[in-house]
Amino acid sequence: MNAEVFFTPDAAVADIEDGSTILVGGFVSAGTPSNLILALKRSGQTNLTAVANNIGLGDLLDELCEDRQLSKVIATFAIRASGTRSSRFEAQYRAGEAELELVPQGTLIERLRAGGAGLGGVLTRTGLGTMMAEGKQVLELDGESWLLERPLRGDVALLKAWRGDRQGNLQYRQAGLNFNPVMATAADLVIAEVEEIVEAGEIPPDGVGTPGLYVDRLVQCEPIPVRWDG
Amino acid sequence: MNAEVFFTPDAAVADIEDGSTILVGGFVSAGTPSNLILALKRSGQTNLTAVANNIGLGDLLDELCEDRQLSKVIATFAIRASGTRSSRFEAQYRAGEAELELVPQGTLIERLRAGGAGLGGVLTRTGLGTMMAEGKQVLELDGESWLLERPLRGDVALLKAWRGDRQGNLQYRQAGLNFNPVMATAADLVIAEVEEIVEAGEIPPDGVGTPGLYVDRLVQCEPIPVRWDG
Amino acid sequence: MRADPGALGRLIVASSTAPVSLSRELIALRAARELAPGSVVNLGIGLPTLVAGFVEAADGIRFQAENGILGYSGISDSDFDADLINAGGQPVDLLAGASFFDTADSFAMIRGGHIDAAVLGGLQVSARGDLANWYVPARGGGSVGGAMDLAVGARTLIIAMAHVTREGEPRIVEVCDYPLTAERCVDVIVTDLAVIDVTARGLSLRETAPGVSVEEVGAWTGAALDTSGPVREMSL
Amino acid sequence: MRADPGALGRLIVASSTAPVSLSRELIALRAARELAPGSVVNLGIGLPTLVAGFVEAADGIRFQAENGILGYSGISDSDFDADLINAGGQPVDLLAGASFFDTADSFAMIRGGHIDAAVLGGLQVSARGDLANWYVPARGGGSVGGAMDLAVGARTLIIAMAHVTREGEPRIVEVCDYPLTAERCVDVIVTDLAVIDVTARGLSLRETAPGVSVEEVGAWTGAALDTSGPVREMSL
Repeated sequence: MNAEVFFTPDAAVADIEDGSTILVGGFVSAGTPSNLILALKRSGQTNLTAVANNIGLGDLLDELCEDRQLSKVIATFAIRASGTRSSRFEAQYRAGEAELELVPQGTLIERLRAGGAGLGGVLTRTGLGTMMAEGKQVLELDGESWLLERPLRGDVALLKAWRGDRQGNLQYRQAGLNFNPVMATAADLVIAEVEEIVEAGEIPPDGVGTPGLYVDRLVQCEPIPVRWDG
Repeated sequence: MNAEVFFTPDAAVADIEDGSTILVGGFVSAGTPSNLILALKRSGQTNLTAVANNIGLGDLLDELCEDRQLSKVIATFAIRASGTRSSRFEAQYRAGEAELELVPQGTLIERLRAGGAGLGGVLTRTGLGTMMAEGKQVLELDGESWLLERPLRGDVALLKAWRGDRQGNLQYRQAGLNFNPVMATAADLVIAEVEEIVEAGEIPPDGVGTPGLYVDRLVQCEPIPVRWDG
Repeated sequence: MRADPGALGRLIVASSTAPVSLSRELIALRAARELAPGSVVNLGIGLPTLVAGFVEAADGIRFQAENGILGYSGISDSDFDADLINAGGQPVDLLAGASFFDTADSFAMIRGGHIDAAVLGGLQVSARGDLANWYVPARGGGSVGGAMDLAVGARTLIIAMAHVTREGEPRIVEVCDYPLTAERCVDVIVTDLAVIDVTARGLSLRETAPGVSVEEVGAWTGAALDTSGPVREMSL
Repeated sequence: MRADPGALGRLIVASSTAPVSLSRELIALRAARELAPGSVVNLGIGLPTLVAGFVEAADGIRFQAENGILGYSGISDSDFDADLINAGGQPVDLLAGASFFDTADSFAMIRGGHIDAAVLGGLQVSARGDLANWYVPARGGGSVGGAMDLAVGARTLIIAMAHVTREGEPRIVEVCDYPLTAERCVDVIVTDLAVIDVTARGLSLRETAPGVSVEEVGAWTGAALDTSGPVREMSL
């Protein structure tokens, strides 16, 4: 069950297929797999669906729009309420060239968790009485209304962690956790970029944020700094 | 938001009311709040419902049956399939004096998690086509059947951690995590016994297993060793 | 990052179409005063972020960020660390006793009712406390982030916003015509003109901004407003 | 804790009502041979626990315990640590690269299909692979632990059990009359008499225990058994 170590992010993503659904970890600048995203850009795969917290907030996910690689984005933050700068994705969305499914953050993470944990869905109040409830089943239970949210999975997950060991165990830094540990459970192929690859045992058992069995591929990369300035 | 520090487990549980539902952390010997359980025994409160992974596996929860304090147990492991020794709970259950709700482990933890996370329930395959599905709603979604499991909460949670700080942050040792972190989220009053109370900041931010906002009361106790020998 | 309340008088601003009003900083200052000592608070992106600059360290208020932090004190002045940001992407400073967790645990905390208060921005609030703050129909698409979960889960929801739009249209209305974030979720509205409580019987005026009359607040409010209670002037 | 396969011959046992059969240790040894190198395996309480003693370190098999451990190698001979146990309460030794997590994450792993194989005990297995292993009607109450989640979630489910009850009644039956753990979940049955695959067309005999004939296995089996495939003798 060792993870396969790749020497370049390009090699690690080379066999992702056109039309794949890609889970992309990270939250703005924290825990964001920028090296893998840029490798995916260079790979040229198209018709991709990206599932991510955000696109166009200083992240490099928006780079995939330069060559129109994204046909759909499932995210919590994609179109700015104000501001002069517009992301490439926003322009393509407005032109009807790319699809957007906006999901509340707490619902997005629960849908991914359900996808990874073998659950058929969860009931939440979030979104009740809003546009988010359109077309979804509402259950009345003991006098309360609940919105049924269904699982979400990816063909591939692209993650960023601080360190990874050869068994695939991942250790995160600070708020670099965010969507990464859950996305690790919810894709058929899990690829992680890490700042350092270490031997098994160097990450203490209580410091493992993602157990190794979830991780298929590791690549050591110098992190690419990104920042959102609003 | 500091946790209140008590000097004895007896003082920490003194105001638990008759008829309360008590979540009890731990898994056989690991992370089991034996000091708090024995304090609850000495307190004499009755008509309690205990929610725990196990009763009668070397744990001290069974001690609460000596004075018939438990009217109901919700657990995954309560009646042994074989073996000569019988727990007090088992005897009371067989005599019709105490009620048992048996729940699969993965369903018990998800019901507790839903109770703590503001979810109205989860859909699982676990228990479909078995006695566990009796009286429960089955949803057919996209040609698959799912069992609807509803949230579970307690009035009180009794937890065991390794260290706690004055803000209520808890750090667990090894497999001492088990049910404790989720139970911390799912009760109105959360009481934790710890081996050591430390100052805020001594538990590193990435070593916190239960964030302090969940914990109301802390008591430092020498752990009571328990063991199941089958 | 701590503002000087003594210098805030000059921050009262005027525009041609809207009333003379408090600045964004003063709205944030007044919203900060709503927070109970020792409470756990989540701050939305934009104006609410400024609230962190107006809480006293002695009050022991701890901020929670959706991305997985409990216990940051405010926006950091030190070097940017990409992995140590709040949900708005801003660098933050940690208090002793802070903790990190993943997004699933973060929203269990939010949705599960464990956050004492959230301060969010608003586009519209209705007479019964419905909130609209994520979708501008003219722009489309929207960005919801954690707003819907916070609106449903925070024990107290404080909306900090301008009382009217730039065009002078009331944001406090009988019924929202912007798409909702959540129904019946708002507890308190803090604006540049007033502090208004949302009660079971509707909107109740609690405070007016310095130099703003009860009548003026009423005129700029698009919903029935109970002004019969004791109405004080905001102390800033 | 590693048994010596060379000394296992004496472990073949006999009883008055049941056939001459392999011991529990030999069933565990044979079940261990079903595990692929490098796989992640969960072992049920009782007989399956013995499987840990029969895997080779070189195979890199890692055991997962429901209570929140990935990467224990087997039962520990060292001092008892109350916080370092498997789901059966037994002390365990950790491999390099082990990890701890809470019960929610543990069952996300189990239910989500991330465990390569589980070895569980059985009371009955039906012709279509239904499993009954948690409730003895005569005793009542039951103890389910993680069995239902493992039966649903493990990619491969191996049942290790005695072929017949102490009274000589078949445990492999057309339809279970004990309450089910899960429907259509069993892939392989390893008993003291045979190795049987559960296929889409029913039960298929793969191996017989040393000295046990195909006919004897059929006689002690309470369901239709396809014996037409290549049937070998177990190598132990």
